[in-house]
Amino acid sequence: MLKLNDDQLMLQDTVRPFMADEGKIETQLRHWRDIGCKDGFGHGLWKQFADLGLTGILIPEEDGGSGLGQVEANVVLEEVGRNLTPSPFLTTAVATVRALEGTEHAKRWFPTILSGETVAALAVDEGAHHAPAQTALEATRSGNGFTLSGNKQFVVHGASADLILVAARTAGRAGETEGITLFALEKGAKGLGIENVALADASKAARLTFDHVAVDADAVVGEVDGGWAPLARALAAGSAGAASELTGVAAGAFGMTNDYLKERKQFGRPIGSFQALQHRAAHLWGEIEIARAATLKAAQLIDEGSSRADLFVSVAKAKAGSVSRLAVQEAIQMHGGIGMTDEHDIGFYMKRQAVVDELFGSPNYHALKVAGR
Amino acid sequence: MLKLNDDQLMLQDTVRPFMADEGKIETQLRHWRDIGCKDGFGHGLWKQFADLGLTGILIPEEDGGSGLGQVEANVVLEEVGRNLTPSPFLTTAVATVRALEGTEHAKRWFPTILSGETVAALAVDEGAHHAPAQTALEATRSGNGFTLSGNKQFVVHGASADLILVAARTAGRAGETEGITLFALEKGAKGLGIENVALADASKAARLTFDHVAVDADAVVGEVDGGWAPLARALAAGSAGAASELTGVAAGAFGMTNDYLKERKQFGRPIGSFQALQHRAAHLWGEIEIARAATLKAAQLIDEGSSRADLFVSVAKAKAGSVSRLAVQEAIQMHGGIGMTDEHDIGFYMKRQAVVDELFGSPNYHALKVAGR
Amino acid sequence: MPDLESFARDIRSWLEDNVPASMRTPMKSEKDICWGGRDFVFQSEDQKAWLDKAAAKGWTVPDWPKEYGGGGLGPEETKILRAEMKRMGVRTPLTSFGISMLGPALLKFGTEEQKQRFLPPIARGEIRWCQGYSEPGAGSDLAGLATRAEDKGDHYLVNGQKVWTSYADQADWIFCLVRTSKESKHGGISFLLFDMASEGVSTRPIKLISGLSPFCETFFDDVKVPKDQLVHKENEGWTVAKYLLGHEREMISGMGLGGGAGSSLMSEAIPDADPILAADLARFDVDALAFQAMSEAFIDKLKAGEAHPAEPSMMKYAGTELNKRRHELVMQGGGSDALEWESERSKGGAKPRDWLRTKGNSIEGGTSEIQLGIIAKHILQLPGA
Amino acid sequence: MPDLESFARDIRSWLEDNVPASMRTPMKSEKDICWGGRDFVFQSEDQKAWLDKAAAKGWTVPDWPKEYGGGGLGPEETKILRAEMKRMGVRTPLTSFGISMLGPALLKFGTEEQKQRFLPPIARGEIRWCQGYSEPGAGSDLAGLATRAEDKGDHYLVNGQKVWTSYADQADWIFCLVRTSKESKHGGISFLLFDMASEGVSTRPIKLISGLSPFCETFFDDVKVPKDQLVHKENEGWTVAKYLLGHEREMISGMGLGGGAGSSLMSEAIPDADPILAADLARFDVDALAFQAMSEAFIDKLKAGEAHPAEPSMMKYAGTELNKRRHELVMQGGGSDALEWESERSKGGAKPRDWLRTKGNSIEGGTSEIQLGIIAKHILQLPGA
Repeated sequence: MLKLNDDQLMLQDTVRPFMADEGKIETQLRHWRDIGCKDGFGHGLWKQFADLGLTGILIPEEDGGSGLGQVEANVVLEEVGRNLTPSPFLTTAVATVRALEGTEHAKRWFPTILSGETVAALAVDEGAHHAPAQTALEATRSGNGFTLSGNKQFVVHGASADLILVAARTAGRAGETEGITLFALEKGAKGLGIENVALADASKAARLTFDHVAVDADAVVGEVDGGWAPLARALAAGSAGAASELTGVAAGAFGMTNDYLKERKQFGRPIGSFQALQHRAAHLWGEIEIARAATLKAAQLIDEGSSRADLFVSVAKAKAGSVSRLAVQEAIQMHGGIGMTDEHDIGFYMKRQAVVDELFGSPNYHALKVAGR
Repeated sequence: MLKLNDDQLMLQDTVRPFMADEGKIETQLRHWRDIGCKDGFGHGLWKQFADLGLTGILIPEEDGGSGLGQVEANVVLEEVGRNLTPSPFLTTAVATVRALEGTEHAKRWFPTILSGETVAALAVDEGAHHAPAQTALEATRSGNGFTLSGNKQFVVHGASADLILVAARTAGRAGETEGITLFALEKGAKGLGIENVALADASKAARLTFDHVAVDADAVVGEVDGGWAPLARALAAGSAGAASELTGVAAGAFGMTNDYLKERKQFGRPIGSFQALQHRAAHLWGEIEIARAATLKAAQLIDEGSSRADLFVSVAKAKAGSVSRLAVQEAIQMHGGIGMTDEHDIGFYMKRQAVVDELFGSPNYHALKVAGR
Repeated sequence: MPDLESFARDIRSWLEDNVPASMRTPMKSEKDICWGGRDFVFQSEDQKAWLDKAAAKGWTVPDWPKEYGGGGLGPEETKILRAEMKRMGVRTPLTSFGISMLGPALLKFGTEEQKQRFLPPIARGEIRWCQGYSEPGAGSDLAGLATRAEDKGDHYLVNGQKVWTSYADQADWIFCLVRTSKESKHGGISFLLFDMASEGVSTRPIKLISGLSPFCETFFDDVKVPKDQLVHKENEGWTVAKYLLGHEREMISGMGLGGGAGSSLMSEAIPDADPILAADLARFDVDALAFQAMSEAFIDKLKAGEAHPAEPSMMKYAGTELNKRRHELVMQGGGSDALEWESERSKGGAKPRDWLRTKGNSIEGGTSEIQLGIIAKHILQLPGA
Repeated sequence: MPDLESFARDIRSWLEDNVPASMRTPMKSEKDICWGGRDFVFQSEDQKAWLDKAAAKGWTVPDWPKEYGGGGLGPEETKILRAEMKRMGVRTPLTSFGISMLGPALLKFGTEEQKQRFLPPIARGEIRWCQGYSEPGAGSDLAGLATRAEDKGDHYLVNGQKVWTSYADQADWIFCLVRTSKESKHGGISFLLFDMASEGVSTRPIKLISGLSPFCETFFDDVKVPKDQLVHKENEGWTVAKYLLGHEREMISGMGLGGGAGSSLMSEAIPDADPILAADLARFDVDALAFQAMSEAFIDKLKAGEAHPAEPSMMKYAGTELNKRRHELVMQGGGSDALEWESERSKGGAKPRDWLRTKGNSIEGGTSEIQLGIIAKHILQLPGA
C-alpha cells in the first residue's frame, strides 16, 4: 500500500506537533541565525530529537535504536521541512547511520548518535555540483594506514561534526565508482583545514582542505576500494530524505500561502478569490501531492531493498526539488511585498529550498539519472 | 528603427486584405483538402500572388522583380500564416530566389517565378530532423556532369515542383559544410522517384529517391563543393520567413481565440471574464509581440547583410516556434470541445504550426545554434 | 489467505481451459475491442465465444451481484481475477459504458425492477449504451442543459439536442440528462433511459481534428419515454449525474495511467543531435514516474475510503496534462516523419492523430480549468470570486 | 546631418577634456553611484568634480530646459550625448528619483514657480527625493491609500504611513500621495511634496530577504505641508501618479534590458555534466535575445508615439519574469558555490542576494498579475469578471 500504515501515522502524530512547537522558525532557525550561532542549529533541540528516539530511528533495535526504515525517517523529515527546523538529523541519523550500518564503526558511533551527542557530516562533493563518482581526493597507503590529500566542499555541518565520512580515491580514476574508499574521520585530525561557511539559509557547510591527513586503516568504512557500497546507501537515504524535507518545505510554504490567500484583501476582496491565483494554487497543491507520493514510493522501495529503489530515489529528489522550487516562488509572489521582507518567515522557505535542492544532487542531476545518463 | 517603415506598412495594407479575402481557410486550405488536391494549394491563387507582384518580391528590379528584402517577404508571410494560406511562396519566392540570386540560374527561373508559373522546392533533409550539414546524398562526377544517388524527405511541394534544389555531397563527409554542392533539378529527371506525402496540415511534402539521376554540370548552383553559400542564403531566408509565418499562425489563432473569449458564455458570463484565462491570454499576447519583434530583427539583419543575421534568424525561428506552439495549444484549450472538431477552423492552426515548426529546423535545432552548439 | 490462493488457482485453470488462444494475444487496434450491442459485428468467432463464456460466468462484470448478471465477487477476488487475466494476457471480454457508467448508477439509484431489466443485458453485451450529457452551448457548464422532458402523464416528451455523445451512432440505448423543471438550475434535471431506436431520435457523427469520429451530435424530436425509465426521482437527476461524473473522472485519470501518461519515455529514440529534447524527455520521465507513484497512492487511498471527493479532479488534471505533454514529445522526437498523415509507413498517421486526439483529454470530462476550480474550492477552500 | 555630427565631435572633445579619468572606469559596486543630496558622501574628489562639471553644463538632465538647470538638448542630441558617454565609458554623473520621476511630473504638472523652485536643485544633485506611494495594506491596490492630509487653511496636516519608500532614510524630500477626500477612491488623492526633515517624519529601514535594506517604512505624525507644495489640483493627484507609474514601468522594463534580462547567458560556465541546464540556458538565450529585440522595437514605438498606453505593462511583466529566470539559472549554474552567503570568495554572497532581490521585480512597480490584468483589459479588451 502506497500510504502510511498505522504505526507510521502514529509517528507522524507525535513528530508533527513536536516540530511545530519545538522546531519552529521563530525559536530555532531565526533565533540561531540572529545570534550568529556557529553551528546553525541548537544542540538542545538535537538532544530533544534523541529523547524522542528520533536519532535512532534507523539504528537497529539490537543496537538500541528503533530499527525503523526510510519511510519513518521521511515522516520526520517532512515535518523538519515544513518548519525549516535546523538540525543534523539528515546527515547524522539518516545518511551516516546508513553508511555505518553493518560495519565495525556502528558500535563506536551508534550509542552517541542515539544519545544526541554526536553530529556527523558527509564529505563527498569536491566541486560546486554533486558528482560522487568524480571523487578525486587522494588516499595513499602510508604505513598501517592512509594519508588523505585534497579538498571537499558543501560538507553540511562539517565544522560542528564529531565525525566526518570522507569519500576518497584509493584506486581507479575520477568517474569510476570502483576504487573509492570511505573513511570515518574524527574531529581534530591533524592537517585538516575547516572553513565554516554560512549558506543562504543560515545553515553551515564546511569547506575542508586535507593536507596529508593521516588516518589508521581501521578508519575505513566497509572495504578498501569498495567504499561505493556504504556511500551509495548513505546517498540514497540522504537523497530520499532530502526529497521528503523538500516536500515538507513545499507543503509548509504552500500552507502559509494558502492561508494568506484567504486573509489578505486587495480591491475589496480576498486575493484567494482571484481565479488566476486559485488555478495556480490548485496546480501547485496537486504537484505537492505528487511529490509526496513519489517520495513515499522511493522510501518504501529502499525499505524493501528493491532494485528499483535507486530509480525512484532519483525520481523523488528531482520531483520534490522542482515542485518545492515552484512552491517557494509562488509563495513569495503571492505574498507580494511582505514576502520580500526578512521579518516575514516565507523568505526562509525559498532560501532553505535552494540549499536542500542542491544537497545530494540537483533535480537536473537526478533527472539525468532517471533518464539513464 | 525596429519597426516597419511607411512602404512596408503600405505593403501590409495591401497584403492583409488580399490574404484575408482570397487566401482564407474556407476557400483555400479547407477547400483543397476536402477535394483531395494533389498540390495542396491552388494555382489560381499562386497566379494572383504573381499578379500582385509578390512572387518577385525578392527578385532584383533589373530582373523584373520588386527588389525588396526579407522584411517585405515577411510582411507577406505573416499574413500567410494568419490565414493559413497554402501556397509555394516560401519555398519558391523566398528560399529558392535567395539560392539562385547572382547565379546563372537566375535568368532561367526568375521570369517564370515572376509570372507565377514556376513552383520550386528545396530538397535538404535526409532524416526526420533538419540537419543540412549532414547532407549525405551522393553526387559523383560522371562525364560532363554528375550522378545523384540517395534520398531526401520533407521536400515541401516536391511533387508539384518544376524545379527542385538538391543539396548533395561532392566532397568531405556528413557534418561538414564544405563539399556540399547545390543542384537545380528540373522535374521529370530520370531515376528520380517522387512519393507525394500528405502531411497533417493537408500540405504536401515529397519523399524523393535518387537512383543514379544524371545532371549536367550547369545544373550546379554556385560552385562545386561550395553549395553551402547559396544553400545558407536559402535556409536563412526560409527560416526567417517560416518564423514570420509562425508569428502569423500564432496571431491568427490568438485573434480567433480572443474573439471567442468575448463571445462564448459559460456559467452566465463570457469566458473571457475569467481571470485565469485573462492572464494566460495576456501572457500569450506579449509572447507573440516578442516573437514578432525578434522576427523583424532577424529580417532587418538579413537585409543589412549583418554578421549577426544568422544568430537572430535562429532566435526568431526558435522563439516564433515555441510561441506559436503555445498559441495553438491555448487556442484549442480555450475553445473547448468545439475546437476539437474538424468543422471549426482553429484545429488547422495547430496542424499548420506543427509543420512549419519543423520546417527549416525545430525550435530546439535553432536554440542549439543560438547557444553555439 | 489460503482461500484467495485457491481461488486464484481455480481462475487460472478455468481461464486456461476456456479462453480461446486468439483472445490471449494483445489487441492490435481499437477494432479488437468488444463493445457488444444489437448491431455489433464480432471480429472473430473467438471474440464472440469468449464474450459468451465470460458472460455466463458473470465475469464481464465480476463485482456485480449474481442476480444482475455479475460474478458476485468481492473486491479482493475481483482484483485477483483482473490480475490473473492481465498476467495471462487475456483480453477484456466486454467493454461498454453500460458497464463502466450506467451500471454503477443503476446499482446505486435504480429500482429493483430497473436493475433486473437493464443490468443483465449489459452484462451479456446485448445492449450497448451511450451517454447523453453535454449540450451545444453548455460546455463546461453541464447543468446549464436545455433538452426538455415534458410530463405527458404516462410518459415524458423529450425535445432537444446532445453533443459529444460517444459512439451514439452505434449505441442501442442512451442514459440522458434532461430538464424537467426550470425552477432551479441543478434541481430541475432528471435522468432518463431510452431506446435510441425510439421515434424522433437521430444522430450525426462529429469529425474531430484527428480525422476520426468517435462522437456524435444527437437530436431528440418529440421522443416518448415511458415514466418507468426515469432513474432516481424527478428533478433529482443531478445527484445521479454527479455520482457518475466522479466515476468518469476516475476512469479518465486511470486512463492517463494505463494509457501511457504514467509510463516513462525512456525507450523513445532521441535524436543524438537534440540534447534539448533529451533534457525534456528526462524531465518528462521524472514527472511520469512520479505520477505513476501518485496513481498508486491515489488508488490505495480510494480503496481505503480516505480520498477527498475532489481528489479525482487533481488526478484527471495532472494525468491528462501529462498525456498531452507526452504526445508533444513524441511528435518532436518523430520530426518530419511524425507529420505524415496518411502514408502506410506512418500507420495512417497514427502519431499525429493520437497527438491531436490528446488535446481533447483536458477538455472532455470537465476541462482542466474546471478541475482546478474544484480543487481550489473544495480542497483549498479558497473563497468564491 | 552635419550639425549633429559636429555636435557629437564637440561632445567628445568636451568630455575628454572634462571627465576625470577615474570617472571613465566601470562602476565596481552600487556604492559608486552618485545619488547627490544634502548628506551624500562622495566616494572621491573626482566623483564630486564630475557632478559639478556636468551640472554646470546641464548634462545631469540634458533634455530638461536650460532655465530649470537642464542642458536644453533635443531628443536626437540627448541620444548622441548618451551614446558618446556610453562609448567613452563615462559614468552617469547623477542618478536620482528626482531626475527619473519627480522631474518629469513637475515638468508636466508643476506651476512655473514649482519648476523654478524644485528642478534646479535636482539637476545640481543638491536635493535627493524619495517616493511615497505604497502603504501597508494597500499593496497592488495603490489607490486604496489611507494617509490623510487635512486642509488647515494655509497648510495640510499629514498623518499616516508609507512603505517601500526607496532610500527614504537617505532622502531629503518626498513626493507623496495622500488622501484629501474620502468621497471617491481615485478622485480623493493629492500629490504633495515635503521636506523629510519636517517635524513628525520618521523612517525605519526594511530588511529584505536579500539581507539588504534599500527600502523604508515612513511615518507621518502631524506633518505640516505648506499648500504651495501641492502639485496639480487637490484631489487630482491620481492623474500625476498614473503618469509617473507609466514612467516607472518603462524604467523598470528598461532595467530588465540594461540590467541583464535582455542579454544572453552564453558566457556563463555550464557544468559539462549538466546537459539539462545547458538546454535551459539555450532556451533562455533565445528568450533573452528575443526580448532584446522587443525592447528595441518598444523603444522605437514609444519614440514614434505609437505604443499603446498599456504596452509598458507587457514590457515590465516580460522583462522582470525573464530577469528572475536569469538569476534562477545563474544559481543553478553556480551550484553549492552560489549558496555561500557571506564569504569573501562569494563577494559577500552576491549571487544569492541578487537572486533573492530579483524576486521583488515582479512585485514592485505593479505585480505581474496587475500587469497581466492591465493587458487583458486595455489591450485585449476582455470583459470584467
